[in-house]
Amino acid sequence: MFIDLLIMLVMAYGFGFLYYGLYRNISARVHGRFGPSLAQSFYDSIKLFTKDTSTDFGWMFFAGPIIMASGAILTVLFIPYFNHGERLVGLSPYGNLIVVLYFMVLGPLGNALGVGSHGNPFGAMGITRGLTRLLGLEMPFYIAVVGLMIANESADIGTIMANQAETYNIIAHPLLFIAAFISFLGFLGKSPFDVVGAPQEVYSGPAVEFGGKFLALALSQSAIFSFAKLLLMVDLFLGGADSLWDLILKTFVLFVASVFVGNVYGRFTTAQSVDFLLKVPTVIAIVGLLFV
Amino acid sequence: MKNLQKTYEVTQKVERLFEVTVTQTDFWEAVLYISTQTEFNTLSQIACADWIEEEHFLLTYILTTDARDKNLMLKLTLGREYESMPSVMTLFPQAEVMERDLHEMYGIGFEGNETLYDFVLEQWHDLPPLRREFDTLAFVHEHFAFKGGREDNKDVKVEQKRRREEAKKQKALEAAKQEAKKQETEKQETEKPKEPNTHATDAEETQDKKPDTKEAEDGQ
Amino acid sequence: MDSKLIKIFHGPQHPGITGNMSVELDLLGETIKYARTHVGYLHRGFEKLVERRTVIQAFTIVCRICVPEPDPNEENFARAVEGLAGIEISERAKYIRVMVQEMSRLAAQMLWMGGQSGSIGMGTVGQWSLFDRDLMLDLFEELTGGRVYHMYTYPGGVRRDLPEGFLLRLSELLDYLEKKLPKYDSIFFDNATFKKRAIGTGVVPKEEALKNGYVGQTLRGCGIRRDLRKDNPYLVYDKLDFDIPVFDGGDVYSRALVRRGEMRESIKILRQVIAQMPAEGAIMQKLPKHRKFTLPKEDIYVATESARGEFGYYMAGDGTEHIRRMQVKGPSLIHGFTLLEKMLIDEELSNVAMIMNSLGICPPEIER
Amino acid sequence: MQKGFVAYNNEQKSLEAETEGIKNSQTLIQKAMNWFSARSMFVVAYGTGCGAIEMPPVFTSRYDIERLGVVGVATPRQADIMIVSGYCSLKTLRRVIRTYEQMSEPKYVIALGSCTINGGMYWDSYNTIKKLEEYIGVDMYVAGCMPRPEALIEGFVKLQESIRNNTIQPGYVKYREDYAYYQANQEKLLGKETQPVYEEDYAGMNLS
Repeated sequence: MFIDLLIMLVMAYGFGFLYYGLYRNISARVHGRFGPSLAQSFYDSIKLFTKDTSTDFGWMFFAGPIIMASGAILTVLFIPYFNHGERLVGLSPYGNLIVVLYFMVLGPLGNALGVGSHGNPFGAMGITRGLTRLLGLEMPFYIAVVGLMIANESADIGTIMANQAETYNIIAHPLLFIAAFISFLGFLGKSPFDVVGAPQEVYSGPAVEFGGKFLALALSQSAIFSFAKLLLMVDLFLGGADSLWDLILKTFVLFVASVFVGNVYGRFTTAQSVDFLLKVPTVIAIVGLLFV
Repeated sequence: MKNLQKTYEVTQKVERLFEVTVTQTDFWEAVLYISTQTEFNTLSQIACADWIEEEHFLLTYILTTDARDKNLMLKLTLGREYESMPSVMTLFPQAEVMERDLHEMYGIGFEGNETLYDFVLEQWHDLPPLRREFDTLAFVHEHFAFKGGREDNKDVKVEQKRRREEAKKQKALEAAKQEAKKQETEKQETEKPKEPNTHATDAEETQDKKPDTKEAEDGQ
Repeated sequence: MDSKLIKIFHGPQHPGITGNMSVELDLLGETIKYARTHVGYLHRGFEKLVERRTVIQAFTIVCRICVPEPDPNEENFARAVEGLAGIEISERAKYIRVMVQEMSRLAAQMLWMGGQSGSIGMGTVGQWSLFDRDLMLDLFEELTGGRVYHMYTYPGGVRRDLPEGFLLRLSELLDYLEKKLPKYDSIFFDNATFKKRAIGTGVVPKEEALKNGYVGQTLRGCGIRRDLRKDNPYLVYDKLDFDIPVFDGGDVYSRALVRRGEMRESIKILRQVIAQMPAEGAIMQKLPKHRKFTLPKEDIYVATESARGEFGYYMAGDGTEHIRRMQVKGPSLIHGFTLLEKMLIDEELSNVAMIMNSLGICPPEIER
Repeated sequence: MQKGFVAYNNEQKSLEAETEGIKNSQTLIQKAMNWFSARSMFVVAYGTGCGAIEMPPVFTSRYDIERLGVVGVATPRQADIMIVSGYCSLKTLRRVIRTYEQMSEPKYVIALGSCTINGGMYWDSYNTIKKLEEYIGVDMYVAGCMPRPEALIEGFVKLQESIRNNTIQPGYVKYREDYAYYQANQEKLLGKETQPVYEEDYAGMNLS
């Protein structure tokens, strides 16, 4: 059991950073350049762990990244990796989709606590933007998830996965998938919803005072968290994975789709993105809900 | 244009560039008249030149038309002793920043402009830097250190003069030396045959001199 | 003063600012209630340095006044000195100068496109356009020896003749750019997110535009057809056939469309220059030796249409080999203060970078 | 031989002698740390001068410095390297010092352009500093006006090599150990307030 959890975490960490490296490489090719090596993100995170920290804003500031990281870790532990498998199911038998959704919000809240204590206006602004955006993201995503719960008459991720043995939910409930995918883009923090850390506007937002080890922790948690979100999407809409290769393939396809969208579109303002999220995907999700 | 020629004496400088000169007391009247009654109704620059020999600033208001096809230079002279002008902000809002610039660079006051605080300089306690009496080279040598290898960092003209004089002196000295040597060798020749050592020292001396003259050329 | 306001300094070390300057903002939430521009981070005292140097020595430093497009500065300087010293330049030199101006305009617009798209988080456009700008810089390097600073437009003509086959390579690059520009349209100018953000943002009121002395795209973006190349033609612009693109929205999007049109017009002008340029002729007039190159005690004002608007030089000689006074007025001087401080009020913080980019504010020419 | 060049050569020799001693005294962990900090560099590109115009080409598709693990970040807190791109005016120097002190160690400085070395073209200007290493620790100079993008990349490669092999005494160590010297220089030029004062209130408004 414990070893299982450890493997899950290490896999999430590794795949998260690998995908981040891939993201940088694919964008580089879109830009017409060579791009960094695949392992560059690992180097970055290891280097950041060896750096000194020059800031001291009280213990609350230190607690922020830790709460963030624990939110991400708990999320990933409650999502099963494989379809009806014995191994790598983590804590998912003890929890369900609702618990996962709860833990997904924990990260940003922890971030808010930490960032609030350093008093940099850009950080506060970034957090405000993040929470505002979360409002827009959650609505369509929750409606889509509730739709799935109603369709499967269960809130257990394992059951939802098992029920997709014949047709994937992406085919059975395409509208729900579209709504969930749009808000998934936002959850990943890609364009056009990357308002939180926009360097041209709020100076990298919540991370403005994070340097060295805190930034490393923040990067690691974001890598783990991104992989957790990918997993959740795969579990809910693509029928989960039968084998490791299946897992890699499905998460990769989903990931590449999000990368291309992010590379082509610019950034909305906060108001525009919330407006968009509350209008387009929410309406799609509600229409999808009617078909369930 | 006709309106302008009726009231003021207009000279054409080059194609599409005209000039009107007024006195300091007439300035406000003139600028008011020109901006409202003639086609030159927009300000595009306030230029200022420091004529320290004649003890005045030459202020030039460059006005342009709506069609942007002609320019008018409205000139006036102003004393150098921190005098002030009426601000033209009420006529042209863009004058605010130009006047702020001139105030900082020359110390000219503009009555009616309330934004005459620091513009590009921060905590500046010296003379306004664009006045002719402000010596930037002296300021630089007082405040900054140069990296090694730039000891030749001096005013080019003074340095050239100094080097020329030095070279002249050197030449005279050498000529005197050679004269003395000649006399000596002449004396010695009468006694002994020539020594090779004297040639070697001569060659060294000329080599030593070379970089100096070359550097003076570089300094230009 | 309302104590709910947050004061932030947008810049000078900030990725969303066009160069080394800062805007002091008072925010209510993310809405700007008060804005003030601070400059001076780039002040080198050019006008003082010019006074200490001879005319020809000063020629090498004027191009440093505006980094993204140095050529309008050189052109202005050369034309002012020619005007004061009474030098007429040859037809061929005029054509070469027009060519340099338009090449520099194209390169500057490419750089602008990178900045504008970067300000709303579209990295891809910037990567492409900076690559294309670099191709132009390669041609500049071949022509003048310098990538960024050219020191080419010399009083009395131009410094060197064209290298062999240069016009051919230029027209090949123009072919390439003509093929590339529609791609920029589809990824940038017609992009849904850019339209959504840019339309209706940063509006310049048409009635105050002329009176307040705004220039360049700011004027043309609110429907006023003003361009020094047509209104007060210099060099051989009156012999060339080109249009001035005008859009009347007055917002960021209109200004972007104006620039988009100008890129095509620049290509058109360059094609005409290649076709019409006289093959023979002196590129340089005979000048007095540079220690004896004196200017009379006169003054003059010249102006050039740069990629962002009118660039004006006031120059006064004093009968010696030194220039008594050279005063520079770039387009950013008015745009960065009078216009920006007024325009940012009640805008969102997210739009600051976009508005500054669309006005083309370039701090080094404000403070010289 | 001229006086200045002799002094300069001596300075160079003393620098080289100093670094040879450090070279062999690093443990395996230090070696690994050095390797990683050479392989991954976060840059805060403070466009202090003209050099800022050659940074976009370096970071974009023509020269693509991301190949070497060099990435731009927005805030100095996250950065390892500061590029001082060109001359610093006095007003900028205050901000540069503040930015430099906000970075967490190990941190390095690349000074771009001749004007950071000895004033370059602006050697007689009253408002630009002539020698950056008097005020902050500098690790690598890239000469030229403007330096080509290739020169900047070469500077990065050289800096990475020297970090990996530990052949230089980093500027931040000098800055920490000789802080009194640097501070005296800063105060001589800038007065007591060597960092920007933001309480100054122009339009009569309070920050609170």
